[in-house]
Amino acid sequence: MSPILKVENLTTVFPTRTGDFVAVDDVSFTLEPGKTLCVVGESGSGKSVTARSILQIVDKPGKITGGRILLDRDGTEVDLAALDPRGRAIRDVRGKDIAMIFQEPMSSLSPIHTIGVQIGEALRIHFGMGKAERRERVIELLRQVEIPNPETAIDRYTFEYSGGMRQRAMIAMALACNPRILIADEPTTALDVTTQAEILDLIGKLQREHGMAVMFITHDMGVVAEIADEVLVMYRGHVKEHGSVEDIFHAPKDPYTKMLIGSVTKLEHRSEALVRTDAAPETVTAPAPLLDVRGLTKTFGELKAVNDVSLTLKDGETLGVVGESGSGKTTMGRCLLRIYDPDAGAIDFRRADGSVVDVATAGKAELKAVRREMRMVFQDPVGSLNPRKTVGQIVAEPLRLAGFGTPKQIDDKVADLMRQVGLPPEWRERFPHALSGGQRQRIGIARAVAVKPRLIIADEATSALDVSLRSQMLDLLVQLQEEMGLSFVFISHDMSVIRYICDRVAVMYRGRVVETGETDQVINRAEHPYTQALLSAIPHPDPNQRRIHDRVRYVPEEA
Amino acid sequence: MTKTYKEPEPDFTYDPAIETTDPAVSQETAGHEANLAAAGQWKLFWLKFRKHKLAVVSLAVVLVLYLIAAFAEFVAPFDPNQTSATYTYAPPQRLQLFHEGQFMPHVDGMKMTLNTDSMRREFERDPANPIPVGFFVKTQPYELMGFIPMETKLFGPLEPGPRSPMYIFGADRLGRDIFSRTVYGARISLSIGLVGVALSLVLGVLIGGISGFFGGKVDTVIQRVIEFLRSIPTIPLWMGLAAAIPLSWPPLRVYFMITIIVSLIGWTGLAREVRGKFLSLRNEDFVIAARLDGMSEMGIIVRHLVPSFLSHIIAVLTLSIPVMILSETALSFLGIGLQPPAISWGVLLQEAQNIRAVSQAPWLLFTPATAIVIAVLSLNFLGDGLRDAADPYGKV
Amino acid sequence: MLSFLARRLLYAIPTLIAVSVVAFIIIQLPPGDYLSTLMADWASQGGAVEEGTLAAMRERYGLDQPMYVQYFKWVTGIVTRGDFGISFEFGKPVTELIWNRLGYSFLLAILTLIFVWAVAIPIGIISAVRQYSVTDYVATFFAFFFLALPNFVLALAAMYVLAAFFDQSVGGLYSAQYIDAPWSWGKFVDFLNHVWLPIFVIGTGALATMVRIMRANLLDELSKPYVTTARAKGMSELELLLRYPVRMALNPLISTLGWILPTVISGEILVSVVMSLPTTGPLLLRSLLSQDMYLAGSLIMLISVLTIIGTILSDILLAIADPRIRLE
Amino acid sequence: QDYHQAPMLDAMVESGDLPPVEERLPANPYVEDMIDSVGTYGGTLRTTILANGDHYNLTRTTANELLVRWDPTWSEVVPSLAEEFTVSDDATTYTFTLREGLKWSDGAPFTVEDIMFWYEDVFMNEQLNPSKSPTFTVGGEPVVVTQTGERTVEFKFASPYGLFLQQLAYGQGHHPVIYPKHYLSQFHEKYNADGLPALIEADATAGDWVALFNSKVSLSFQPQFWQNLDLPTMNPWVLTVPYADQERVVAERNPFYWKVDPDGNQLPYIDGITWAKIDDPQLMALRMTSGDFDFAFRHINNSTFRSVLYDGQDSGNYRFVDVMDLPANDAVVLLNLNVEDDTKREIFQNKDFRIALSHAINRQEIIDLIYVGQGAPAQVAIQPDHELFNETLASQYTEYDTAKANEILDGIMPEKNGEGIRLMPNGEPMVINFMVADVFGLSYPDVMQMVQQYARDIGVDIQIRTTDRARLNTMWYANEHEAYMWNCVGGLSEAYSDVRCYMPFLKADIFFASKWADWYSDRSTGEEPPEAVKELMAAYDDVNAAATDADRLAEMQEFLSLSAEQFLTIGISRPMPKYMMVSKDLRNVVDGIPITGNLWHPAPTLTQWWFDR
Ligand SMILES: Nc1ncnc2c1ncn2[C@@H]1O[C@H](COP(=O)(O)OP(=O)(O)OP(=O)(O)O)[C@@H](O)[C@H]1O
Ligand SMILES: Nc1ncnc2c1ncn2[C@@H]1O[C@H](COP(=O)(O)OP(=O)(O)OP(=O)(O)O)[C@@H](O)[C@H]1O
Ligand SMILES: [Mg+2]
Ligand SMILES: [Mg+2]
Repeated sequence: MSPILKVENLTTVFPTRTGDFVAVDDVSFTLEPGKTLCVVGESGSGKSVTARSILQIVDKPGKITGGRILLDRDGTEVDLAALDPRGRAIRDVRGKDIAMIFQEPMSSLSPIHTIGVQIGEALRIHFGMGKAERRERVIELLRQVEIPNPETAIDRYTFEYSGGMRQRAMIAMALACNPRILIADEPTTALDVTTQAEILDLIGKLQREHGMAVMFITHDMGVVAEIADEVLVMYRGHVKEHGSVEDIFHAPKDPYTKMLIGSVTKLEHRSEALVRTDAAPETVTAPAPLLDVRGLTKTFGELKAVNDVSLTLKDGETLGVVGESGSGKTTMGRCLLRIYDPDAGAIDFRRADGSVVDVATAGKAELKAVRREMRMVFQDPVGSLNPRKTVGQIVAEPLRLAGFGTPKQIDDKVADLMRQVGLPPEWRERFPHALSGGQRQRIGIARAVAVKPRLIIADEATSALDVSLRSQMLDLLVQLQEEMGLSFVFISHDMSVIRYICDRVAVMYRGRVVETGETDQVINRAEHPYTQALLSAIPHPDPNQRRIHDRVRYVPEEA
Repeated sequence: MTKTYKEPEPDFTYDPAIETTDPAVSQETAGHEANLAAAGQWKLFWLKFRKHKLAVVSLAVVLVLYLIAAFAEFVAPFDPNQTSATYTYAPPQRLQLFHEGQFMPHVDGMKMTLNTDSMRREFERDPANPIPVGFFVKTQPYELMGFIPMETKLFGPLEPGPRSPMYIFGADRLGRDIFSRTVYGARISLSIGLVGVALSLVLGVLIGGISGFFGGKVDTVIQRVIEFLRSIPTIPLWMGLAAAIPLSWPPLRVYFMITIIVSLIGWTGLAREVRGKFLSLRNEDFVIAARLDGMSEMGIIVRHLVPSFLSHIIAVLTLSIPVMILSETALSFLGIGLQPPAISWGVLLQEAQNIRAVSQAPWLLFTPATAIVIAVLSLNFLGDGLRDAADPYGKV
Repeated sequence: MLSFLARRLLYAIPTLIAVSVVAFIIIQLPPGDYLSTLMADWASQGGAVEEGTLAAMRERYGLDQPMYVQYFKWVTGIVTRGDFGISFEFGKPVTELIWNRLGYSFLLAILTLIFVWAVAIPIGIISAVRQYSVTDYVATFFAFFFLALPNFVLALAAMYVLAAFFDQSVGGLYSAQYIDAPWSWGKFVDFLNHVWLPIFVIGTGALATMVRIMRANLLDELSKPYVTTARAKGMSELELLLRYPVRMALNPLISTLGWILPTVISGEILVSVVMSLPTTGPLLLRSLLSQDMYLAGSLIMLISVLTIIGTILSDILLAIADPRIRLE
Repeated sequence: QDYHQAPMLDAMVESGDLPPVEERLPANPYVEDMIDSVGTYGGTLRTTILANGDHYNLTRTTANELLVRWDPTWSEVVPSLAEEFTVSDDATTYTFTLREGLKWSDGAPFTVEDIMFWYEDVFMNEQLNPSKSPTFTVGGEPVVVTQTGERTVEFKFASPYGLFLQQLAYGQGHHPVIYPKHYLSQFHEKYNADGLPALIEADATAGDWVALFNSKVSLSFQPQFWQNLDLPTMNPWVLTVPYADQERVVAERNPFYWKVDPDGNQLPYIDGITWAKIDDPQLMALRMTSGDFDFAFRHINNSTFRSVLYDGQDSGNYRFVDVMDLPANDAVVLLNLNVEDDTKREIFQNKDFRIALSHAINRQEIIDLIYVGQGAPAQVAIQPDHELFNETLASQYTEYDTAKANEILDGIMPEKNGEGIRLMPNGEPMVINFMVADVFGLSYPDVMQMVQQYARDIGVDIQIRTTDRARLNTMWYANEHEAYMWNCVGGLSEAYSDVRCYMPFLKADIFFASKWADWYSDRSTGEEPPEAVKELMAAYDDVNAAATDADRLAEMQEFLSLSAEQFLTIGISRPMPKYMMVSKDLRNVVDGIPITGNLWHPAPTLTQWWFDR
C-alpha cells in the first residue's frame, strides 16, 4: 500500500537567546492507511513538536527549518511544510485530511463553548454544514465515542465532563470530518486502564472502518504493544530506532530502546529490594497499627466520593490503592491529611511518641504536629510546586516552618535532600519549569521527606513519567523506605507499579473499598469482579500477547 | 546570525545505580541554558529585565525624575513662587548654545509692552540682546532639601535679576517660572500620590485576598462592602469628607488625608480582582502543600498567592498612578485640593484649566501634561519590564 | 440561574439601605444647611433676611428636626410614594428635576461605554497580537497620554480648538435653535454633532484603562492550548482570534461593566460642568454646594442604585457569557 | 397721540386676541429718553447666565420696574410706575400716584389694590412674613401703608426715613409692585380658604398654603419667581421658558408694557431674550468669542477674561462698553472681629494689628501683577470723584512699609518661634486661616497668595483655604471663619443706603463682625460692640434720619470719618473700571452706565436697545 503521508528529514527549531534550539532533528517516517505508527520516547524528546509540525501549528517562535511533509491528496502530493501556515491551503488540510487529538484534554478545549459547538465547528468550516444537520452529525459522533446520552451531552460544557469524557470528546472532534490521518498525542495518559482500553478499542474500530492512518504518541509501552504496527523511538529530537513493533520489543538495536524495553520488563516484577525484605522474617510485631481508618466518608454534594472506607497500615508497610478514575482515591488520601474534612469516620494515627490522634477531629495544633509526621506527594507535580519559587525555596519551606535551624543549616539540609533524591544540589536555584516531569516529581518527594515523616501518602507519584523514569523513581522510594523506616499509602491506577512496590492493596470502586489483601493475592486471585475487570484491562507490553480486547467488563448491578 | 547547536549524543550504557546525569533533563536546560536556569533568582530577574530595552530606559527616566524631585532646589533655577509683574504670561524662551557663531549658551532677550486695551503684556523676541546662561551658577543662598546650605544652581542666567529673564518653559499668570514650578511639582506628585497608590494596593490585596482565600461568609460580607463603596459617586464623597476636615490643618496634611481617603475607596477594584484570582488559586495544590508544611494562612497569602499574580498587580499599579496624580487635579478643580504655596503637577494642570491659558499660553498646559505623560509612561514601561522579568515562564 | 438572581437581588437590599444612609450623611457632613446658603445668597444681592423668616422656613423645611427623623421622612417618602422630597433651591419636587438629567447621564454613559468598547477592544487586540510592535507602542503612548490629561482640562482645550479653528458650536448637547424644539431629524443630527465631543472626552480615560486591560487579558489567553486546538480544525486566524481568545478576554471586562457606570458618571460631573451638559453632574455639584439636601441625596442615591443595578446586570451578563460561573 | 406696536403683535391684534395698543398702554405712558435715537423693532437678544444660582441675572436684565427709579446718570430718583410722588418735610410720609391704566402682563389692571394686597396680606401677614424687611422698617417699626385715593397710596413711617426713596429705587424696592392680587389671592388663606386644600393637595411641594403661596411668587426674586409662567408682572418681557431645568430661559415681549419711546412706539424694541444656561464661565467667554451672544456681562467682565475677549471681538462681533461698576474696593482683607477663638479675637480687634497688616501689603505690586496695573492702592473708600470722598479713609496706612509693620507688631507680639512666626499671647504661633473663593474674576486666590508672602515678612502665618462661594457663604453665616477676602460695595451713592463695609451692618455678605451686626439690627441678639463702634452705628442712624439732601451729606461725611478712625477692614485696590460686551449691531447702549450690587442693570435701559442690522 502506498503511504498517505511521508515525512522527510523534518527539522523544527525554537530560536532562543543563546541560539536555535533544535526540537525535532532530521526526522523521517511514513504513515500508511489503516496502519498505526506509535511514537515513543522520553519526555521532551520532540514527539509533540513533530506531530504539531505536520499541521504547522508549532507554538511561536518555533518554525520548520528543513525537510518535507508530503501529503497524498488523490494522487497529487502536497508539501505541507512549504505552505503558508496562515493560508487557505493548509487550513483545508487541518481537521479535514489530518486531525489531531491533543495531549491535555482539559486545557485543549475551550471552557466557554459547549462541546457540541466545538465539535461541530470543523464541519462548518470544511463542509459549510447547516445547523440542524451539524447537530445530528455531532450527536452521531458522540454516540460513536460512547458518550452516554449524546442528545443532552452535546449541550454541556467542558468542565461538566469527566477526564475520560473529555478525552473522548476530543476524539470525536478529530474524527468529525472523517480524516484520513489521525494524530493522537498521548490521549490516554491521565486515564485509568479500563477507560484507556475503551478508547483504544474505539480508535481501532474507526481505523478498521475508515482505513485511517494513525500516529499515536505515548510513553506507555503496554499500549504500544497492544496497538502498534510500527514504532518510532525518539530521543532528544531525533529518531533512535524505527521498526515493526515485534522488532522493537523483541530485537531492539539501539541502547536507548533497549533500556526502555528493559524498564518495562522490570516493572513486570516485584522490586528486587523488596523481594529481599519480604523474604526476611518479621522481627518486631508492632503493638498497634500506624494508621487505623474506620468508616471514612466524604461527600461532595450528592456524590459520596469516599464511602465508609476502613483501612489499616502497619509501620514500614506500603499499602497500594487502586481503582478507576474518579473512584475516590485522591479524595480518600486527602481526607487522611484533613485537606478535606471527612463527613464521618475516624482516622487514628499513632504518633512517634506512641500517642494516638484522631486526625478527623484533631485540633489545629495537633493537626500541625501530625502533618509533620504524615506527608503527601501530590498527584500533579506541576501544580504542587509554586512556579515562582526556586526548587531550593520549595524544599526548604517545610524545614523553615518546622524551625529546623539557621538558614545555613537549612541550606545544607536541602542540598542533602537533593542528593538523596538524585538531583544535583546546584539545581536549588532553578525554577520548577526548568525541570523535567520526573525531576519535579522528585522535588515533591524531597519536600515530603524533608522533615523526617513516618508516613507518606503518595498520590500517583509516577503517573507522569515514562517507563524508564518510573522504575527509577520507584526504586528511589523503596530505598528511602529502607533508610528511614517509612510507611506508604501508594495511590495509583497502574497495576504494574502496585505490584512493584506494594505489600498490600486496597481496590476502590465508586468510593468504596471493594477488596483488600496481600498484593500477590489480589493480583493473582482477585475476588471482586471489578478487580478482575481492572486487571484484565492492563495492556501487556508484548505485541505477541495482545489481550485488552479480551478483557472482562464489570457491569455493576445498580447500573 | 543565530548559531545552531546540538547536544553531543551520550552513549547509552544504562546503569540505574549511577544517577549523575539524568536523561530527563530537557535540552532546554542543557548547555548555555543550563547556566541561565541555574542562575540565582535575582540574577535571572535582572538578566531578563535587561533584555527589555524600553524598561531599562524607563528605569533611568524614573530615577532621573526622582533625582529631580529630590534636588528640586538645585535643578530649578528660580523659586517656584517668585512672582514677576513684568513677565506675566511670558512665552518660553529657547535655550540656545551659539550666539552669532560663538559658543555662548543663552536665551534671547524679550521686549515687553503693556497693552492696556487687551489688558495684557505682549512679548517680542529680542535676539540682539541675548541673556547668557551658565551651568552651576552662583545664586542666593538656599537650603537643599531643607537643610544643606547651597549657593549653586544647576543652571540659570549668569546675571540673575529682573533685567535678564529666563523662562525656558514660559511663565504663568503671576510671572512665575513654569520650569521651576514643574520641577518642584514633581515632589508631591511623585511621592504622596504614590503613597495613596501603595495604600490602596495593600488594602486591595489584603482585603481581596482574605475575601477570596477564606470565601464563605467573610467573602459575602466583604463583597457587599465593596459593592457599597463602589456605588457611592466619588465626588460627593470627597466634597463631604473634605468639608469635614478641620480648617486649621496645614494644606499638605489635608491633601495627605484626602489621598488616604481616596485610596481607602480606591482599593475596591483591585480587591475584587484579587479575590477572583484567589478563589481560583486557593485550592491549587501548591497552596495546599504549603498548608501541609504548616504555613499560616496569612503566610500563604503573602508568600505564595500574591507573587502568583504579580503581573496583574503591576498592571493595576501602573494604571492607578496617573489616576492618583489626576484625582488631585479634580480635587483642585473642586477647591479642595492642594492649597498654595504647595505645588504639584495636578495644581499646575488645574491652573491651566482656563480659556486664557488654553488659547494664549498653551505652555501652561503642555509643560505639566508632558511631565505627567513622561512619568506615567516610564513607570508603565518599567512595570512591563518588571512583570516580564518576574514571569518564570517568560522567554529569556 | 433563577436562585442566583434571587440571591443577588436579596443581597442588594442591605447595600441599598447602607447607600441611602451614607448618601444622607455625606450631604450633612459640611457645616450649615440650605438656609445658610440661601441667607448668604440673599445677602450678597443686597437683601437681608431676618431670623424670624429664617426660623419659619427652617420649620417648614423640617430642617429643625433631628437628622434621623429627616432621614426616615425622606426614605419613607421614597419607598411609599416614590417621592424624593423637594429641591429647596428650585422649589420643585426632586423627581421633576432629575429624570431628564438622569436620562441624559445614562444615555451619555451608555454611549461612552459603547465608544470605549468599540475603540478599546480593537486597539487592545492589535496591541496584544502585535505585542512590542510599533503599533503596540503607539497605542500604549496614546492610552497613557489621554490617561495623563484630566478630562475636564481636555474638554476645555478641545472646545477651544473646535470653536476657534473649526467654527463648531460648542457646549451643551444642541445648538441654540434646537434646544426647545421637538425631536426632528435635524435635531438628531445636531445632537450627534455635539455629543461626540463629550463622549470622546469622558471616554478617553476609561479608554486607556480598557486598552491596557484588554491587552493584558488577551496576552494571557493567546497562548492557551485551546487556541491551537481550534487552529488545528482549520479555522482562519481572524475567526479564531475572535471566537476564542477574545471571547475569553472579554469576560473580566464584562464583570466590570456595571462599575464603569459610576466611573463615567463621576468623571462626567466635572466635564459636564465645563461643557455645560444637561446631565446630573452640574446639578449634583450645585446641589452639594448649596446643600440642597434632598436633591443631592436623591442624586447620589440614584447614581448608587444605578451602579448596583449595573453590577447585578454585569454579574448576569458574565453568567451568560461564562458558563463556568453560571453552572457553578 | 399715536402709538405704535411691534409687528409681531399685529396679527394678534387683528384676530382680536389682543386689544389695540392704545388700550394696552396707560393713559400717560412712561416716555423713555433715548440714548442715541429712536429704534426699530425686532430681534432676539441672546445672552447667558450661569446654569445654577444665577437667577439674579434675570432680575438684572428684565426686572426693575419699580414705583420710582434712578435716572440713568444715578443722580436723582424719578417717578416710574408712580406718575408722581411727594415727601413730607420730616421724611416720614411718602405719597405715590400711580399712572392711570397700567396693566399686568396678562392685561389685568395694576392698581393701588395690588399694593394694598402686598401690604395687608403679604407684608403684614405674620405667616408669610414673620419679620419685616428693613427697607420698610425704621427703628423696628414697620411702615404703615394706606390707600388715599383711587390711584394714590401713602407710606408712613414712625420716625424720619430720609433714605426711603433711594431704597425704593434700588433692587429691593420691588416688594410693593410684584404681587398681582387678582392672580395671587387664590393662593391666599384670606381669600380662598375653601379652595386651598385642593390646591395644596395638587402641589407636591407645598405642605401648607404659605408654602403654596411662596411657590407662586417669591419675595426676593428667588427661583420660584422665575419658574411661574402664570405670574403676571410689569416687566418688559415675560418668560415663555422658565428658569427651571431647561437648558435656557426664554422671554418674550410683554404686550401690555407701559413705556413708549418719544415717537410713541411701545417698548421694548427687542422681541425676546434668550439666556443660555452655562455651568462654567470659561465656556461663556469661549462662546462669546464665537459670536453666540449679543450681550454678556456678569462672570466674564474682568481682567482674567479681558485678553481673550479682546482678541475675540471680530469673530464674536461685539464691542466693549464701559461700566461704572465702582465699589468701595476690589479686594478687601476682612478679619473676623467676632472670631470664636478668644486670643485671635483680641488680636483682630486690636486696631494696631490691622494697621500693621495693612502696611505689610505691597499693594502696587499686587495691582501690577494681578490687575495688570488697573487700579490704585487704596483702603475701602468712596470714589475720589464723589461728593462723599474722604482722603483719610481712602489712603490711610496704604504705604508699603514692612519695617513699620514689624515695629508695630513687636509691640503686640514680640515673641517669635523658630520659623520666624510671631507667637500670640497664649504661646501659639500667629496663624490666620484665610478663606478665599475665586469669585467675580478678581483672582482672590492669587491676591491672597501675595498677601500670604507679605504677611510672612512680618511673622504672620497666613494659611489659604480656597473654597467655593457657597461653602464660604455657609461658613461666614455660621461665624466659622477667621478671615476672608471679598470686595466691598459703597464706592458711590449707594454708600448712603448700604454701609456694610463701613460698619457692622445688616446680615449682608460682608461679615467682619456679624455678632455686632446682629446686635445692630436687634439689640436682643448678637454681641454688644465696644463703645466706639456703637458711636459709629449711632452716626449712621443719623444719616438714615436726615430729611434733606444737605443734612444727609453732612451726616454721612461725619459717619465716614468715624469709620476711618475705626479702620475695621483692610482694602487693597481701588476698583478698576469694568466692561461689558454688546453686539456691534446694538444701539442705545449706555456707555459708562453706573451700576452696583443694588442698582440693577441693564434692566432700566434695556427696553430701548435695538438691533441695527
Ligand atoms: N514553545 C516552545 N518554546 C521552546 N521550546 C519548546 C516549545 N515547545 C516545546 N519545546 C521544547 O521542544 C522539546 C520537545 O517538546 P515536545 O513537546 O515535543 O516533547 P514530547 O516528546 O511531546 O514530551 P512529552 O512526553 O512530555 O509530551 C522539549 O525539549 C521542549 O522543551
Ligand atoms: N472538590 C471536589 N468537588 C466536587 N467533587 C469532587 C471534588 N474532588 C473530587 N470530586 C469528585 O469525587 C470523585 C472522586 O474524585 P478523586 O479525585 O478522589 O478520584 P481519583 O480516584 O483520585 O481519580 P483519578 O484516578 O482520576 O485521580 C470524582 O467523581 C470527582 O469528580
Ligand atoms: Mg508531548
Ligand atoms: Mg486522583
